[in-house]
Amino acid sequence: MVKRILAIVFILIIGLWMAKGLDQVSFGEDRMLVGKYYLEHVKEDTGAVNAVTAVVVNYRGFDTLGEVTVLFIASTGVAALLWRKRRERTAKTDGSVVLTTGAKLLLPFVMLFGSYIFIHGHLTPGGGFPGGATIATAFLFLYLAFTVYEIDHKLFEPLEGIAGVGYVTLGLIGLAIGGYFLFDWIWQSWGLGKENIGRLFSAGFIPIIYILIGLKVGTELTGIIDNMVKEPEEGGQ
Amino acid sequence: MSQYASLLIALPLFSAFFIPILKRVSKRAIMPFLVVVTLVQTGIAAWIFNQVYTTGKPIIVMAGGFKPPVGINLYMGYFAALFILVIALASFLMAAFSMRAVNVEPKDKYAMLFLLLMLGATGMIATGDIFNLFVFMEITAISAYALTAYNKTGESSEAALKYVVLGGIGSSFFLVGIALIYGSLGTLNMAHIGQLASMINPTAAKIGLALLIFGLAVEAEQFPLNAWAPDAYQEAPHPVTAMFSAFVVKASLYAIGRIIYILSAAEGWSSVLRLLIVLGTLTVVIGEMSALRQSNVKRMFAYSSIAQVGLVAVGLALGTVNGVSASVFHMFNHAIVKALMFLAVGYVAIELGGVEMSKFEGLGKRMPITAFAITVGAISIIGIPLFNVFWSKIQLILAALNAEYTWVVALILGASLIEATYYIRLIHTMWFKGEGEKVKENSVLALIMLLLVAFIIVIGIYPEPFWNVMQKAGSDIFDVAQYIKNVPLMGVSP
Amino acid sequence: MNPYYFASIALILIGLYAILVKRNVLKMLVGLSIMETGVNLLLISVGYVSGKSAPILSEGITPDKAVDPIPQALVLTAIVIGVATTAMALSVVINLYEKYKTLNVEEIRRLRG
Amino acid sequence: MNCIQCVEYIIVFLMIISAVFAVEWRDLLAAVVGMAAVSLFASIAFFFLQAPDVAMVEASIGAALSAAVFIFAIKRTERYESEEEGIGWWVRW
Repeated sequence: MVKRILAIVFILIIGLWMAKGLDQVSFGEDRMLVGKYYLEHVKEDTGAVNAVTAVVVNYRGFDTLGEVTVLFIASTGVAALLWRKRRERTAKTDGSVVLTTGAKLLLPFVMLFGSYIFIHGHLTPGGGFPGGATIATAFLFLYLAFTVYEIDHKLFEPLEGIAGVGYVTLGLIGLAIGGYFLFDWIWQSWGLGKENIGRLFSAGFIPIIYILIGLKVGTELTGIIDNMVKEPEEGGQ
Repeated sequence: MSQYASLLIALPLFSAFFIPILKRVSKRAIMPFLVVVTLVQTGIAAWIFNQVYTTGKPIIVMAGGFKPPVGINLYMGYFAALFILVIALASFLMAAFSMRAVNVEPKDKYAMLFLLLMLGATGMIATGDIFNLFVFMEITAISAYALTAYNKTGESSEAALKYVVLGGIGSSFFLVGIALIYGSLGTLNMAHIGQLASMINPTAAKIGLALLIFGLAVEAEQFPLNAWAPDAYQEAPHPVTAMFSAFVVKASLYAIGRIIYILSAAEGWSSVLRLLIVLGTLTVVIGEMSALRQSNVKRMFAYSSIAQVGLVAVGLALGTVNGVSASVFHMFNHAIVKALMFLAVGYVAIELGGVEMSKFEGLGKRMPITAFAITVGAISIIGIPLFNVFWSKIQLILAALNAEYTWVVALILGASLIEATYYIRLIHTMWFKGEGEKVKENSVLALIMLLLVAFIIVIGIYPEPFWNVMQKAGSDIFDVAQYIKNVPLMGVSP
Repeated sequence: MNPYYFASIALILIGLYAILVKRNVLKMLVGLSIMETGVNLLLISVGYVSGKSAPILSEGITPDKAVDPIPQALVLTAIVIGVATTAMALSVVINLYEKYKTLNVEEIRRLRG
Repeated sequence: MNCIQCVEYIIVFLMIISAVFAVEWRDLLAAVVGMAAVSLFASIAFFFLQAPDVAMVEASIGAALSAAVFIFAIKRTERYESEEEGIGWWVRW
């Protein structure tokens, strides 16, 4: 009990400290510096309407590359740690009728919705990450509904790799054409789609990258789910 | 042409993403592929090193073609060029060692995580943006969690769990620090922060800086957030332990130094230096004290490594250019020595099946080259003249005297004394106790060990050219005005 | 103090409390997750400008009417990193449970000294 | 005080309450649901703070998938937390 009180006191000190720092950063005040530049130049620089997307993919593209890598590490690491010689699904009964029919029926629509989200990332809120997560949700439903269901590993693992390789290759093409890594060559060198800002075919390589990210995030999250669901056979370590 | 330095980031990423495809073709090609990739990486790093040190100008890589602070830039100055080479070289040697040392499946995942650990440390050293630093720190940290638990024993999972929990706390603190600094300056680029540092609110700067240091202290193994380190060092696969000690820690230490000196124009900044010097001192004291009572040799080396890292932190916090240069020199020397020693210990563990003190009895007769390598490393780290660490300890002492921190001198000397106690005990056990059959030593590993030993002795005998390089690297961290001038900032100002 | 700042600091502290005091490993990870949510909320509220709308510049929203896009981009990254950490930690916990048959950290203490 | 502000206060209150419950409930499954509720309320808060992108990501990745992964982990370990409490071991050396 004494230890618990000590911990609470310690935590309160940290909280006070943070509050003291935050007191200097008043809420709701306009302190934009670099952010203002982004908002003013986003349309001519990248052709995207959604400034967050432009910042994520274009201006701070390195962060996103790193972010995709982090998720890749997580899926690789989970697969490495849960790797066993033989594993299988252990659930005994299928889901209820509602779940099984629902999962089957909804699968194409959820996939379609996920693709919609990541293809329209430069126009509406969303983008590759929620889109990929939506696709993974469709597979999560399948895992919940059927006891024997398993994804096709021969397809998913290389797909994950190909999406990642594609992303880096796009960046390297930018290096070759424009002289900078992750340079938006479709927009800035070729000027494709300059006339339809705000419509689907614009914003340079943002839609292409978001499609790759969506595929990658979807396959990675599905892989994590797959590894978590399958358990080692009894005695088959 | 200089933009091609971005291949340093692109190559490991590309290779790591390529491995799942390669696995479909041939599983046996993966480990050789790893060695080849790290070799190419070393080549690129050597080219950058040559470029930076002959022209004297840093290489600025601008991602996406946007000038900082709008885009993210990589800054490869004297320090980064040097340590990127160290990272690539250490990774290459450890990749060669991995072919022998790693027998647990799935090896393809191991290769991917290995490459991404290298990528994360490279990025941490090269980046010029604090949030990008966070992303690379997480890449390093998460691949380190996975590699720590890679052996899938109970102990390794336990070590990894400690690491994950502490790392999670650290990254949250780091993000709060970023929020404070961004909230009061409106920019994330390091050079831009340095330019605006005199205008920052002192309270926000102090608390934000302290939070950033606490966030990085997990990876940099500073007390009180380093409880994970000995466990993880003990239980990780042997090449990974060497990589942790050789460059993962160093990358975070560099990040601490860089962030601190970037904000040196802020008011009330020196109190943060005092915080770091206290943390470093406690790290040294506790690390050495714990090392003294270890019977597991790998764990003993881990504690010794923590103590050395504490010395580096103390040097960084002295607040003078000589202190920083001496710290950089110590980092460099320590990277070489600890890479050698963990390599040797790992090799002993593979051949003799354990790293308890009793396994080292008679090692001088059983595995003479390995025992020789450990001996040279131990003598060097104690700080005997004619070995490399001697010079960096001397420089640290001189810098402390100049900065009028007399007790730091006592700290360094006392630490050396304790190190001498436990390392001489180990050397005694290896050469003068026990007997055993001779084991045939792997020629590639023996070659690597002898190479590193030669390096230690060369630096020990001719420290001057190396010290010149280190002084340049140290002033690269310390001289913020020059750093700001080197980065081509575009005119975004309030 | 603003409710959002208050909420984010409260979430960080509640998460930290769970990590420090609870002995169940999964409970600690729940705490870590809550802490990350708090940090994300803090970053977003730092970027908020009162009276302005989301940074999607369509249909009559000019640049001077939008909030700061940078913290939002940062939080997108931070959320994904948080989930990656959580997944990694949970697979470590699963391995741990297979070996030790317990989730109580007091009983998982083979490494010491 | 206008109505939007009322809603903001209610959301903040609910978020903190569900965080406390998530930490205190002994049933881990319930705790995970509490954690997902925190994420869900946070995503509504993000919406009020004019960050729809973040709200979407938080709702889909932060709330749904992370809770799903937690639940799978609980299924493979155990569901109830034992009674005792104290300072954990990683604070000590």
